[in-house]
Amino acid sequence: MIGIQHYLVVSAILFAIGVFGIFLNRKNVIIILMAIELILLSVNLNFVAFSAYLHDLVGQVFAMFVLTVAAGEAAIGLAILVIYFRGRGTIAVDDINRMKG
Amino acid sequence: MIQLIAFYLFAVMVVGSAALTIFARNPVHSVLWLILAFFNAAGLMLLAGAEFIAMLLIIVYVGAVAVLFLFVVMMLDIDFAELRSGFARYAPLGVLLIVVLAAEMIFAVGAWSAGSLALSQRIAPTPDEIPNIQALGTLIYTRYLFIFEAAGLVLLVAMIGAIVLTHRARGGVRVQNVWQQNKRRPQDAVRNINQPVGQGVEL
Amino acid sequence: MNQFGFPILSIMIAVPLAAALVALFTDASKARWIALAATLVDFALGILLWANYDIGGAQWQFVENVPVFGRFAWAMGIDGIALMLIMLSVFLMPICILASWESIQKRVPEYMAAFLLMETLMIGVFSAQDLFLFYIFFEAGLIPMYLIIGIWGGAERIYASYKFFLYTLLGSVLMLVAMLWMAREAGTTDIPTLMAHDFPVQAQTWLFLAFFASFAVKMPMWPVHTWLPDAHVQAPTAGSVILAGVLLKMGGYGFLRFSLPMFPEASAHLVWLVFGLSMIAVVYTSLVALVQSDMKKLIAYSSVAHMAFVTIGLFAFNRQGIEGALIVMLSHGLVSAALFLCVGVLYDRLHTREISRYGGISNNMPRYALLFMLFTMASVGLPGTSGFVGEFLALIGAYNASTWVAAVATTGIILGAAYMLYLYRRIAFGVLDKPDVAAMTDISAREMLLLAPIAAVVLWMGIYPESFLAPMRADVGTLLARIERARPEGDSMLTAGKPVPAAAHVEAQH
Amino acid sequence: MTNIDIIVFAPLLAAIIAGLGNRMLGNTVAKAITTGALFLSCALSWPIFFGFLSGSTSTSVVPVLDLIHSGDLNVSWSLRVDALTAVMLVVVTSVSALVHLYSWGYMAEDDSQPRFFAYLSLFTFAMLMLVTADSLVQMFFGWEGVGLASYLLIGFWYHKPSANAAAIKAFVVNRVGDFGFSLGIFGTFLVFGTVSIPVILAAAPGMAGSTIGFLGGRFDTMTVLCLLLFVGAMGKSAQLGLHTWLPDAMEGPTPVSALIHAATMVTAGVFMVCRLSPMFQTSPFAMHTVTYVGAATALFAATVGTTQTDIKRVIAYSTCSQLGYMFFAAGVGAYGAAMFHLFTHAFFKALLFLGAGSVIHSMHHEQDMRHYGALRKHIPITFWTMTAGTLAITGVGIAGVFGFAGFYSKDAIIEATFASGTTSGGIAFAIAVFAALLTSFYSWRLLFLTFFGKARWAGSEHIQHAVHAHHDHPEHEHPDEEGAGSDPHAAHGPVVTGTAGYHPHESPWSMLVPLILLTLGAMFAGFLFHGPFIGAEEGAGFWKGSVYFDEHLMHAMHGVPLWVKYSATAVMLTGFAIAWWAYIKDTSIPGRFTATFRGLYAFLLNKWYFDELYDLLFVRPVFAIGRFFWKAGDVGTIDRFGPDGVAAMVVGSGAAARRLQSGYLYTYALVMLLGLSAVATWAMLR
Amino acid sequence: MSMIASLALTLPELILSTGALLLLLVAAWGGDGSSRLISWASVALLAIAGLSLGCANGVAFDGLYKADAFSNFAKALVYAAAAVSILIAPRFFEARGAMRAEYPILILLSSVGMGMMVSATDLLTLYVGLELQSLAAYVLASFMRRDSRSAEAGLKYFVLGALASGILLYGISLLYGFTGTTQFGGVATALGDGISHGELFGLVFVMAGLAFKISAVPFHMWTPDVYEGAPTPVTAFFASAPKVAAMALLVRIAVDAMGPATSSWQQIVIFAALASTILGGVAAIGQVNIKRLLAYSSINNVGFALFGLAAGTPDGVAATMSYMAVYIVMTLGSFLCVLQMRNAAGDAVEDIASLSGLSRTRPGLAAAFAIFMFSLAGIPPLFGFWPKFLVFDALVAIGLWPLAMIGIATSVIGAFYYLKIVKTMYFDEPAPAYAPSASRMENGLIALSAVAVSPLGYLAIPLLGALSMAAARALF
Repeated sequence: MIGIQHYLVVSAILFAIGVFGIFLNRKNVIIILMAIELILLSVNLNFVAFSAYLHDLVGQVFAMFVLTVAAGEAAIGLAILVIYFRGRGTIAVDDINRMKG
Repeated sequence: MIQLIAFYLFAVMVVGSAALTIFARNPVHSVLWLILAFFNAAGLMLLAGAEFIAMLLIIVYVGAVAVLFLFVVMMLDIDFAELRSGFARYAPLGVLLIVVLAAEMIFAVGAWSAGSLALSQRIAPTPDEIPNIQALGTLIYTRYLFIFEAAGLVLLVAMIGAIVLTHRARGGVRVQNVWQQNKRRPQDAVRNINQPVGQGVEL
Repeated sequence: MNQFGFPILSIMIAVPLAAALVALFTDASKARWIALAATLVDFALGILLWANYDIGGAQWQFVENVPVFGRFAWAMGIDGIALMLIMLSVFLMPICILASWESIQKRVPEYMAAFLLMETLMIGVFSAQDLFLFYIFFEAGLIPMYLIIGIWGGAERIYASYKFFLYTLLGSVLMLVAMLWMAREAGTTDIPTLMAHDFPVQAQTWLFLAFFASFAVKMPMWPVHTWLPDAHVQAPTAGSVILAGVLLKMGGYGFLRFSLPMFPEASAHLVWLVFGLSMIAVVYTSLVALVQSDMKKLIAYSSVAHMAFVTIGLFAFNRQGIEGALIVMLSHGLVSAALFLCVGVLYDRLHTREISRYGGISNNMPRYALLFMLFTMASVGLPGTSGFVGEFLALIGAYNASTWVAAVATTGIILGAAYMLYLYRRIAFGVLDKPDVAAMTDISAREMLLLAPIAAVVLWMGIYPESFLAPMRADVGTLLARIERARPEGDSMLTAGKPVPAAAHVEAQH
Repeated sequence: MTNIDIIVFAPLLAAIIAGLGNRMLGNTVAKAITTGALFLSCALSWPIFFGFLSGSTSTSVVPVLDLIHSGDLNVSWSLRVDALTAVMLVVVTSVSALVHLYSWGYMAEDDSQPRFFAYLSLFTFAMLMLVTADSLVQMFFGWEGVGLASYLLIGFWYHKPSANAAAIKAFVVNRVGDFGFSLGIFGTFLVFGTVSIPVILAAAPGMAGSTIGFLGGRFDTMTVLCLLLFVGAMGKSAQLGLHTWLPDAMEGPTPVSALIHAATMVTAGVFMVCRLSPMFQTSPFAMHTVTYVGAATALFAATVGTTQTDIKRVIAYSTCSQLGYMFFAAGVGAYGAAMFHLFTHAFFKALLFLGAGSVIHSMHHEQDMRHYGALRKHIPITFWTMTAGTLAITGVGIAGVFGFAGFYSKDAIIEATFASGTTSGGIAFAIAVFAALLTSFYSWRLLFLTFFGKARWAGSEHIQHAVHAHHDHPEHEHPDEEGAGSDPHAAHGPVVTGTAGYHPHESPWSMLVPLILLTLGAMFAGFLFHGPFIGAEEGAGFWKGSVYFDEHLMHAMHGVPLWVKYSATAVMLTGFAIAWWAYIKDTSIPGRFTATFRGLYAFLLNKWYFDELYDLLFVRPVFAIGRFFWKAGDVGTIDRFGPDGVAAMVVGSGAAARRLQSGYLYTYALVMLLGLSAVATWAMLR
Repeated sequence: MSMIASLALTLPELILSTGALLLLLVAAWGGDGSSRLISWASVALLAIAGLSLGCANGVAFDGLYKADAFSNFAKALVYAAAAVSILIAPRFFEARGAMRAEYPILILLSSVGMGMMVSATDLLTLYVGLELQSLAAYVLASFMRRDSRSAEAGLKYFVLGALASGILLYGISLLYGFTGTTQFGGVATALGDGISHGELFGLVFVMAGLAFKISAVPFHMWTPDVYEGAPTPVTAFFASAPKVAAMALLVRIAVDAMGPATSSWQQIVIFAALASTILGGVAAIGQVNIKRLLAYSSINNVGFALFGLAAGTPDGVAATMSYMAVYIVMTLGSFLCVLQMRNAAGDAVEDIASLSGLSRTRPGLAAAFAIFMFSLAGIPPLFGFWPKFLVFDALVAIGLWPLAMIGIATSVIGAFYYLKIVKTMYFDEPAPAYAPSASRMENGLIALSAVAVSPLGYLAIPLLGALSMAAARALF
């Protein structure tokens, strides 16, 4: 069997990429939403890996709920994105700074 | 051995496609890269023996979430040429932070080993005799029933939220009212007249 | 324990509070009368209190203790020192109300309510017997004073009110931490018990400094005095009166009630700090007062110098010093209040505090000039007035502690004479050549009613201070017994020498 | 015997009535009440004095009130009457009563007479309180009380800026003395544990030789205490260094000068030293210091007195000088002589001042002697009384036969200094003799300039004003001399002569009666009382220990060589001769003299430049430092780096924090990540 | 334990969720016209749920959920805050024609999530409860969907919230992997056995994720923007109920799950507390928008509440909970006042300058606002002083008095901007008057909360002390 560290490293890298996507992105918000999905994916990988190596199902149960919540989050995120776009006609991250200070 | 090769294949693919998701100029491409990442992650999970989660990932994420993304990207009618690329001023700082954080995370998790304490604390050890999906199902509908219901509420909130936010009552749309139609009687709609000739019809 | 069948201290606190609430919901004229009535009732209660105070009786009298707050109690009780300061408060309050009778025309109900609230809090501070109850009253005074300065103040009122509020707040929050520590350490919040509690010597220094931060600002001591001139200049007359008359005394009261009895060792170790700052204050602020062109600022700076006598006296660690400090507190409460009232009388007529705008008013305002002269002299510390008794005792105490301190502080009597007489000369003397000044009328009956009682008490205290010293004597004794063990050695260290053969002198003496 | 409380409180009562009644009461009533009270006090005082003279009265103490009671410090107010007090009582009440009477006339045209009389009575009360003091604190009460009254009276004409300035100067300079006095009291209390004078005096010898820490050094206890107390005496008695207020105090009405700044208040310092003489006796160093200070003052004031032109200032410097005499007398241990000179001086100096006041009154408030002259005929009574005063101050008399008051007392002092045999005594003796020469010179100069020679009134603005206002003469009688005016400030330059048509009138009787009565004092006080005061045997019986009475010194004093005895008379005559020569015989001498010794003359005329020096050393720096502390200290440092600085810093960091809140998502995410990394790294490395 | 018994323990959540579902049906049937009815029904539901608290205490679902004094205390606060948030909404939204029946339902569902948060004894419950609350909150933040500021607020809140929950989840996964369990008790056992780097990272990430929810520095960046952009009733809700829930959750996980590793997180909490009080105070000074200012104020106050947790003692926890109790009264009162800020045309105004001279145009409102401001600043005798007192007392009790000194000194910075509001209302010349208040209910709520934080509040100290102490004791 593959060492769990392999999984964890992959997951850590995915997490890093996800975070990277959030704060280095100046293009549009959709990418950010996708970066969030990547973060959640990395977490799920972690859970599954731990679950497998601990021989414990809780990790998988957790992962399942994370998936559920992630789906809900995506729906709401996109809904907010849509109304934002309706209001402002743009989803460029640079433009989202009407409130500051 | 084949497992190892498969793992590295999936691992490299998932990392690569994740990176491309972030860096792709075209959001449509990003979504597609994301889908690829999901597929490969599912592969990794399969390798770890979590069949149900792996399938769920493909069904829910690729089948629903990613498609939703794609749908929204299309719907928003974004002028792709306008989209700016490039990074923030403090990209070096950000990269440094990410690298440090990732290194620390890898360092932290690198020392994992299943200690006796951790094993003794398990709540639901994986049963060997029943399939993964059945074991999970048993667990979700018994021990985690409360959470499961709560997850249902989460989805309900998501639904309400999505509807509240995006639903617009469109004017000018004619809708069928079956009850009205059924209620209608011939005498309401038809008028019998004895039309004299040459006088024309009053409409 | 209570000499009465009713909780008189609580009632004294409640009367103005209730009146404040009522005043808020009435019109200007009614509010004035309500405020006057309430303060007079409190004054009457104060007299009752004094009359029934058993000199030489129990240390704490009129005690009430209702543990209604769980963590701390509604604990009230006074000793002679608190009695005197409460008397000062209730004596000055009706005067403040009367002083504002005509000069305050906008938002009168709120104004009166603020003052009545102030009275409640002042009495609370001096009668609280619970550490945290004290703190609450102590701090709460910031709110009405902030409003008084900010709403009814002069042109720079906002800066002044902020400075006043934040300065004093910063000082006192540190004290709170020390109080928390003390309550934990001693396991009680009861001030009398704490006064007898021996805190570890190492901790005392920190505790002392924390309390010092609060009281030094309140006092105010150099160099944290700069809020005072601003606050005084901007505050309305009655605000200045109450600020100088009572609020500054809270610092001295705090030193007396907390710093000295609770941390005697630390007080002794840090006496150099107190003395040093006080010495600087006497000289420094007196010199600054000398060059002021604004009457109120001048008197405000003089307050800083006078309050330095209080700290000097208190930390002399002997009876004369402490009793002197107490009398200085009372005296300064009266005299500076009266001086601010005097300034207010002029301000009401000419609407300026520039000294140079006045001159020669002895001609057209002789009665005013006489009273102003009396208060000037009392401020200067002329024998026969209250100012002398306090300063003299404080300095005699200081001399016992340190000749340096006494010598430097005594220069205050020179400088004090210089700036006060210089002020008086510029206002009251000289040629009456400014038409608007010449048009000013002498003080009215109402203004006479404000100043005459203070004048009477100033003379009373100056000629027969025993009335005021007697109630406090036993309490000073208790304090002295408490701090005796830490008393630092003075620098005089008299050593006997070889007396001149006595014979010659006996011969001469016969 | 217990009339002492009436003596002390009658003036106070009168002062309160007159002061508070003020204009309601009316001038006459107020004047009558105060003057009546003073005459009552005076009438009751003399019997006490005579009682002590006859030995029928003994020391008594009448308690009045417990003033301050604080631990060991027990200040009670009680009226102590002993021989020393009795001397002061008669001096104070007599001079005061006469001055009250005198003021009826002198102040007749003033609008605030009740106030003036109230002040006068108040002063008298304070002075009586001082001299009856049984404790140092009570003495301080009176000390400051007379200071207040002095302040009020100097500034009585408050519309005059110079009067106001002089009043403040007097008060503040006195406060400098009080600074020392206070410290002295503090120290005395520390050493003796009491402020009761008899107790202190009894215990003082026991403290001799002990040491005490003071301002970081260790000194002889009694020296420290005596010197501190002496600083107080210096301030009140205008001794060199703290004398600057006295000449300026002449801005007050002349009766005030006579009462306060000649006869009574300024002698309080001498009184104090005498009262505390057993203390001073324990410290030779302090005694020497007193001697030197007194001698220096006597010399200084006498030299300055020779050049002044303001009639009152001359007398003021003369007072200053005579006070110096008293001090060095005390300094050599001749307290009896000091008190005697105080006693006689009170009469003749009050006389001189009142006489000067009479001159001023008749010359329509002109005070410059350069505008006097030839007044002998116009105001004869004033002239004769002043002549008597001059004879008294210069010490005219024939030993063993008769002498004016000053003759006895001044001679006694000169002899005592010689007899003391100490170095300081010797120096004091030399100075005393020289100062006596100067005294004689300036006293006669005053008399000659005022009453002899030609009338020089025309140069006076006051006179001119009076002539135009009252006499309404259309033309000047000496128009030609009008233009001859030169710089009126050049002291002995050519002056305008002529009467300008002015006719001086002798003062009213209310002014002349006091003059005459005082003349009697100036003539006979010395002759009558020298025995009890300075007689070797008689003195001890009179003083009864109320001052330290050194019989040996008194004996020695009477046994000094003849040349010493006659030195005073000799220099007096010399001074008279010089004055006569320079101001009667050849009036050009002063001008030539000043032209020759321009520097010396300017030095003296400007009073040794003390005022300028103090202005430079104290007044200006104090204001400058005050302004510096205010602007650079409070505003520039404390506020700038304290509240304002902190506030600005907080507001500034608030602005920075708001800039960080840029509104961009990626910034927010970055900050979160930064926090996370920082915490994680910290946790890892810990 | 049987399923029924477990369900009985979750009675408040059951009431709320069932009620919410029913009301959702009503809403679907009646449309937006039924929103008032639904609002009142929701308040009634919250009241019933509140009354059902404390009926039974114990652990449910094999350790997923726990009803104890602590959760009851927190839930009572949460429900009260939620009820007020519902009550103040209709008038606000109706003025803009944006009242939707879903608003109270979302709040109800969010309350269910918050109930789960405060009762969670398992990381899974924690997560799902948190997300239930958060998702509803995202929607609420952008509830004024035609208002681009509201949408922007929702977007920012969502993105950053998702990032935070990602961080939290990552931490949870590490904790799970390294301890082998998701139960708080199990985690505590494992941490007590020595803390590995993985566990430490898990702990740090979980803390960071929760710090976001309570908007502690440096995870506070969303707060000002979201508070400003969200509709005012929603802002009031954000500032109160979720804060309490998240704080309670943080307290419970810190004590229950990470208790043995106190030394590892204590300094993190101290840092966050100090940073929050300072930054919250400093950044608020230049604000011109009242809601933004209150956002910084909430950051500032959370910092103070965290001091209690930093003490790590029962006293400290009780102090933190007392703090939250008093804090929600003050903050809701303040937002009620903000709701009254409507110009003559009836439009909401949010700039502080418009408050000028309020004491003369609306003395009662100004007085109440001033009371809240002084109370938030912690000036005695107002009751806001008391919780500050308690947290610093807790710090001093464990010898952290230097920290208490610094912390309390930062409260002076806070006083600076609270005074600014008072100054604007009392010292400045009057600005155009606001529209007269029309709602007796809102006035009543303002008066009630003003009285509660007035000195009369001190009379509640014994009760508050006993309840919060019982709550704290339940954790130790």
